[in-house]
Amino acid sequence: MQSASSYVLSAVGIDKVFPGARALDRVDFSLARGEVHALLGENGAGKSTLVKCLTGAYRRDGGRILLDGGEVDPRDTLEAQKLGIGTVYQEVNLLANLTVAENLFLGRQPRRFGLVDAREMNRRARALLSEYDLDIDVTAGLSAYSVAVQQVVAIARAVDLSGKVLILDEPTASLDTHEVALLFRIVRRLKERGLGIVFITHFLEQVYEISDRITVLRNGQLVGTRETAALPRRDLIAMMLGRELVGEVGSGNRHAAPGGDVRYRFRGFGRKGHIRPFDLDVRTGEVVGIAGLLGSGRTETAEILFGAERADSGTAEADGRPLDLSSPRAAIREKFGFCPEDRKVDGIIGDLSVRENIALALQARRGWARPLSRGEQDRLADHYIRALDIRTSDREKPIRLLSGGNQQKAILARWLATNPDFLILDEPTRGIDVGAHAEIIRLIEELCEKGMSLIVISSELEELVAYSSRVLVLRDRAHVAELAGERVTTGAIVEAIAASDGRAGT
Amino acid sequence: MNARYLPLTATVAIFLAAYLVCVLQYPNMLSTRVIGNLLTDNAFLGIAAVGMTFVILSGGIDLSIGAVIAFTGVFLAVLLQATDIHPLAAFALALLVTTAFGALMGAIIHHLDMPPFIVTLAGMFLARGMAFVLSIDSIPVRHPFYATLKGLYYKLPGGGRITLIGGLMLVVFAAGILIAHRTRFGANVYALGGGAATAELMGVPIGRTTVAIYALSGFLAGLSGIVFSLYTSAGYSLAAVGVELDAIAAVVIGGTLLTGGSGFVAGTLVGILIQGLIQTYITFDGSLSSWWTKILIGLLLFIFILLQKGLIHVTERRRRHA
Amino acid sequence: MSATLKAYARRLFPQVAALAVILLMVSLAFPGFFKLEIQNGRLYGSLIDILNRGAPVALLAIGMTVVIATKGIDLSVGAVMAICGAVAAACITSGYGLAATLAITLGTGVLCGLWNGLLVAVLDIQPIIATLVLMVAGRGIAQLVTEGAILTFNDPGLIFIGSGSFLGLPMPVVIWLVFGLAVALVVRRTALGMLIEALGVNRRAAMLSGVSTGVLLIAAYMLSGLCAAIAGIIAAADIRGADANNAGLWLELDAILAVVVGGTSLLGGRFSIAASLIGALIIQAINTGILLSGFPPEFNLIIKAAIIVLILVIQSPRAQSAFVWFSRPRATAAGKAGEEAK
Amino acid sequence: ADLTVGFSQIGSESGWRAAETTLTKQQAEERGIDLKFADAQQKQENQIKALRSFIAQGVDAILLAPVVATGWDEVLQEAKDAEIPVVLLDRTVDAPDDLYLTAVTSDLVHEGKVAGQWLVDTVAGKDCNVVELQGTTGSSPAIDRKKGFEEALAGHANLKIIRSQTGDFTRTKGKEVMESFLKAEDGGKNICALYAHNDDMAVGAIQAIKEAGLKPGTDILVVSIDAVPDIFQAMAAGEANATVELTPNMAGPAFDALEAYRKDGKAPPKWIQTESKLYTQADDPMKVYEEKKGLGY
Ligand SMILES: Nc1ncnc2c1ncn2[C@@H]1O[C@H](COP(=O)(O)OP(=O)(O)OP(=O)(O)O)[C@@H](O)[C@H]1O
Ligand SMILES: Nc1ncnc2c1ncn2[C@@H]1O[C@H](COP(=O)(O)OP(=O)(O)OP(=O)(O)O)[C@@H](O)[C@H]1O
Ligand SMILES: [Mg+2]
Ligand SMILES: [Mg+2]
Repeated sequence: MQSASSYVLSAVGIDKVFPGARALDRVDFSLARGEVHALLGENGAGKSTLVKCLTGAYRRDGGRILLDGGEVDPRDTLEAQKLGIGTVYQEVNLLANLTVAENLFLGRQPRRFGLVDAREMNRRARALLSEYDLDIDVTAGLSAYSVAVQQVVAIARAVDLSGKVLILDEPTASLDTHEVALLFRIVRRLKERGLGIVFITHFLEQVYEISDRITVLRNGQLVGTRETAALPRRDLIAMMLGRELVGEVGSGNRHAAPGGDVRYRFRGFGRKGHIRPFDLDVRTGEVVGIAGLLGSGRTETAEILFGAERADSGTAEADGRPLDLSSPRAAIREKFGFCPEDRKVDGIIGDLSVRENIALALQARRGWARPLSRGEQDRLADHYIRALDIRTSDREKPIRLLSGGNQQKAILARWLATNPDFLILDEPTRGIDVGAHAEIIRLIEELCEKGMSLIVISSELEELVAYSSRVLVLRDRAHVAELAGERVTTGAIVEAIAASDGRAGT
Repeated sequence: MNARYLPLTATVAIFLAAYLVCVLQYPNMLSTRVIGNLLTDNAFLGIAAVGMTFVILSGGIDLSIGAVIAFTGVFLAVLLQATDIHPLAAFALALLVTTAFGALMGAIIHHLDMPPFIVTLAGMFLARGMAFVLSIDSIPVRHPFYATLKGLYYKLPGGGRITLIGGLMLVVFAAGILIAHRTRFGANVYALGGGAATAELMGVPIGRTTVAIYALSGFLAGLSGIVFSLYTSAGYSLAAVGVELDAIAAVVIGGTLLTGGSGFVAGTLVGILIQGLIQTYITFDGSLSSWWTKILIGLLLFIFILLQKGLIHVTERRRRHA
Repeated sequence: MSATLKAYARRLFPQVAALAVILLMVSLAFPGFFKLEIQNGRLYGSLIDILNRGAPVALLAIGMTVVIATKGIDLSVGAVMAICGAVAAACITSGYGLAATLAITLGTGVLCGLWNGLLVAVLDIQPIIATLVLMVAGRGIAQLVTEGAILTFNDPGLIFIGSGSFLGLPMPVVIWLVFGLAVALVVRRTALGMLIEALGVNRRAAMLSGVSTGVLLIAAYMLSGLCAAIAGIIAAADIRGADANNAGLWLELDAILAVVVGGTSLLGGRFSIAASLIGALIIQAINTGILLSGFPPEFNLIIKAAIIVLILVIQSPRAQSAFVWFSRPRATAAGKAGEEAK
Repeated sequence: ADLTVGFSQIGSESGWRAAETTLTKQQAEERGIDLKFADAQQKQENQIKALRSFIAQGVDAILLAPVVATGWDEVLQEAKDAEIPVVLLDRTVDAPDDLYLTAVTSDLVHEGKVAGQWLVDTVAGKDCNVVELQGTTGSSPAIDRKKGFEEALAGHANLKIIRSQTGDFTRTKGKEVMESFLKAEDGGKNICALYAHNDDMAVGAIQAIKEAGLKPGTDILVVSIDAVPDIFQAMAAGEANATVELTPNMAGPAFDALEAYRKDGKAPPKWIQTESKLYTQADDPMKVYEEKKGLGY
């Protein structure tokens, strides 16, 4: 293979110990110039921790880092940036209170006469983002944009910062196929320029599409590094999980609409400025998928169904009985559940333990005067930690210390614990590893069989197709198409979105 | 207009409306005298509030400024009384001390990872305690240079004056606006307020920035102390009690969020003027008892905040539906 | 069960240790410090003074802890103390019975809390500024009631609350102990504690999980108002008069300090009422220690500042982790990342 | 009203201050003066602002109860330039005396001296340990009343101030500090007399003495300053021994001087000193109490 000197970045024997958990155990990793190197592993395997050790966000407990053959020791991320390492950390790590342009150029703003030249900065920001087909107002606050846009901005910033190495920790988790394609185009271009690129993801198709080599971690240990071309998918999964995976996603197909009656009926449901009024019927035991481009109003549909935003028109009924969906609390009383898209802002209660995070919604529904006993909480937490395979050293660990995917599972557990009749999942499998992915989809199917109705929003069309009996397509904050039965295929969905796209373009 | 300027615009609009109401009731309030007084009388508060704005923008708080103002006053008075040092040298010395004091608090906040509220509360005790130790008496300053400085003013038609200290406040505000919006340090302050951990991941030197922010606040509190010393020609250890709360109120009325990361230095100026206006109005009225004065101040504060909220809410709604 | 007890002990250890150190320091400056004797059927001594004089701050700290846990702050408690003291004195002197007086006074405190709560929860005004309104206006309201004078009273029942004793302990001590225990129990034996913590850490996520954040917020401020009312009654009963001008002046800062010394973060979330109560005792121990030591009053503030800094340095996360061997190389940025989930 | 007078009051930090405000308003009303009242909430800067506002409004005269002695030159000069006479109430300022018309004040040092002299006379040569409750640290009454008292005690070796702490002029702090004095001085057996810089602290301290099982007024002599109504009740009960009056009616003489000045331009003396009258238990305290209690203390 390559000689040692051709490695732009190599790490030898990296150790990282957290109280109660050994996150990295003598991990070796090397990144060649001009290669895309996928870093894979289950949730909690230590991928993000390795990245943070390499970029100085964490102090490692042992091991050496070599950049261009010379030993480096970045003390903080600023130093890593100066060394030419650009990083997109997991979760969007940008500042919502700054403008898009300020986020892009923080710490390296163009200056004139010693003062920041805002006009020049905005100009450059627009130029930078145009490479990603993003034509947005860069002087607006970042918080005005969806997670996906923020993700693109984060990527643009990191790419612009990276002189030698670009590290992408789950950059595609909230991106659509279109954005992913754009990203890959840029990655390939950087690769040609001789950059080393580390790419972390749970989407195996993307791994095979873009990466040259693969390194797999499991439980903080290095399993091995392989050439992508020489590693079949089955073997890769076995490497990651340490076992064979039975029944990966994409097998089961529930296109046949379930025979149940329409249970939930929404008529003219909508809210000015958020989502155009729409009609929606959901049967018992049915999964309705929602597809659309970024910003098409999927999340807004979910929020309005759950009462997080109050609908200002239309009616909702269950079995002919009117529903009160004026607030999340009211919705929960109607046995609704909602697993939000942005887990950091809307989902986790960072300082509370995994146990409390799982018990929270159930407890809130019971009211403060009827506390779940500690025993019950423990049982609940243990059950879901096992059922969803949440990797945590113990259930009392503050949830913010869990890996991203495991946080996602804990939020899902929170809602499953309430045993809802109507569950809305906004990007439920984002950042979840293959093993758990299969697990969750199995769970969804099981829940449906038990009579729960589900709305699932996902950018992964294959996943949507796999378990939805109907798929709604959104565009410009309006429901524009509904595919049912045999028409629920990726092709048809893409077509429906594209058709609307075409219309929007004219 | 950009949505980010909404709170600022709302505040300015409310100030102008309130001023109009006052003038309709007391035409005298339009005199240049009142306007000049508004600047001169609030100069020390305004200067200190600029520092407070930076601190709050970064997500912190500085409770020590009132005590630092008092300390600076006593320090100058004692120094000028006991030695022959020129006031300008004394000013420089005082600024050095207060800046170092601020930097020390910043260093403690950052390196020991302690909440600013408590560190600066201890700083407040310490600064006032130091003032007491220097002297519990109020000490007049009789240096001729003070008289010279006070003689510098720009006379407005109608008897009003823009005094040196009033002008200085405007200069400090201008400088503050420049620093906040046109320097990398300013951007780092906003970044820190948006989230220290995220800012650190983005490569903001948070340690250096934190120390600099509190040093700046200390410097401006010291400058404010010098202004206060000029304003009263004296040093007094019980002076400027509770100024920090007035400053915080001005900053918040000016549209800055206490959670950090969002707001404007210019807004603080309007906040100061609004508070000054409330006070002037109450004095012009002159019929209120001590207790009704307090109640009215609270009430007017409440109304201003409410108006601001309402205005922002309505505009945002309209924007959304447009 | 013993595991929770152990966790509890670990949580309170720094506060208890700090208190012990301060008491020792005071006893060095003043040898008779630990002397306790029975006088007129009640315990008498400097230690009892600390418990007794600490009563207002301890009571305020109870409410303040809960408010701070919701990521709020209540600057108005001092003014509410003044209002409630004034109301109590006005009621009792105008012929209401003791029970009616107490009911009206406590009701007034709760009402003040309700006002703050509405401002914060419904109008969404930042807590510090929302409560600043009542902090400024409240003292005026109290003076309106007393017309600026000290409204004295002679009702033995009301006076008993300030200077009577029960089981050998001064009434104020009994009151804050019992009330603190009661609130701590209610909060921890029901789900309130957890819901409040969830609300404080991430209000939006808590709301989306079905927590009635608005009601909880308002309740927290109402509790704080109630605490201030009790503290106000005690302060008035103590001097047999309502001093609207000075009752509770700047006590809000002491209460906040007590909560922080007790280790509850001003960023909301995890809280411990017991730790705050110990924090209040620490502050009172400093105050009493200064008085006993005989230094001239000019030095009071410096001594206080020095001791507070010392305690906080010892309690600071950095210093603590320096004690713990395995966390020698520390996590930097990402370790704190969760702290600002907005 | 033909005369508009601005009155810048310090604040309302004590009963005495409230009484002064009440009496000033009463006096103004009786004389048909339009009084513009401004409460400064204990802040000098607010007083300066108020004075400037008065000048801007063009009042006919200004009453000023200055919170602190220094720092008035500039604003007084402005008033003078605007030909508005200023009368100082209750405390004087550290400024050239041509900047104000006159000052109606008591002599704070003298008050302390009267209290001290009473104590010297009462103990008559016996050894006596005195504890002192100071006013707010740094405030001029605290400084001057301490000074006057010490002057009176100078040369009397039998009288010794053994402890001195601030009680912030309040009852609560007076009580708390006295409690610690009692603990620190052998349960109070070591203390023969208490000197408090105002009556409120004395009232608080009296309660502390009683709760410690001692008799105030007998076991521990109590002397204080201000002569607010409540101290007369205590004196009637034999729990306090003496107080030095600081009259809250400063406005009466001030208005007299102003009116005379306006009528025939006759400048009054620069200092109109009010009486610092000593009251003891022998002065029929109940009667004085009845007289005083309606005055808004
Ligand atoms: N600050 C911390 N304190 C304690 N434990 C931590 C901390 N950060 C991470 N961990 C633990 O280290 C392990 C590795 O986490 P890491 O975030 O690296 O996983 P990951 O491979 O990135 O997973 P994912 O795919 O879910 O993002 C996890 O078990 C996590 O709980
Ligand atoms: N590509 C974009 N260009 C401009 N604005 C966008 C874009 N994407 C999203 N937004 C803005 O972000 C807001 C939030 O979008 P929202 O999250 O509701 O969309 P979504 O359909 O749920 O998309 P996703 O869940 O994939 O992020 C939208 O209202 C829109 O104004
Ligand atoms: Mg990760
Ligand atoms: Mg979405």
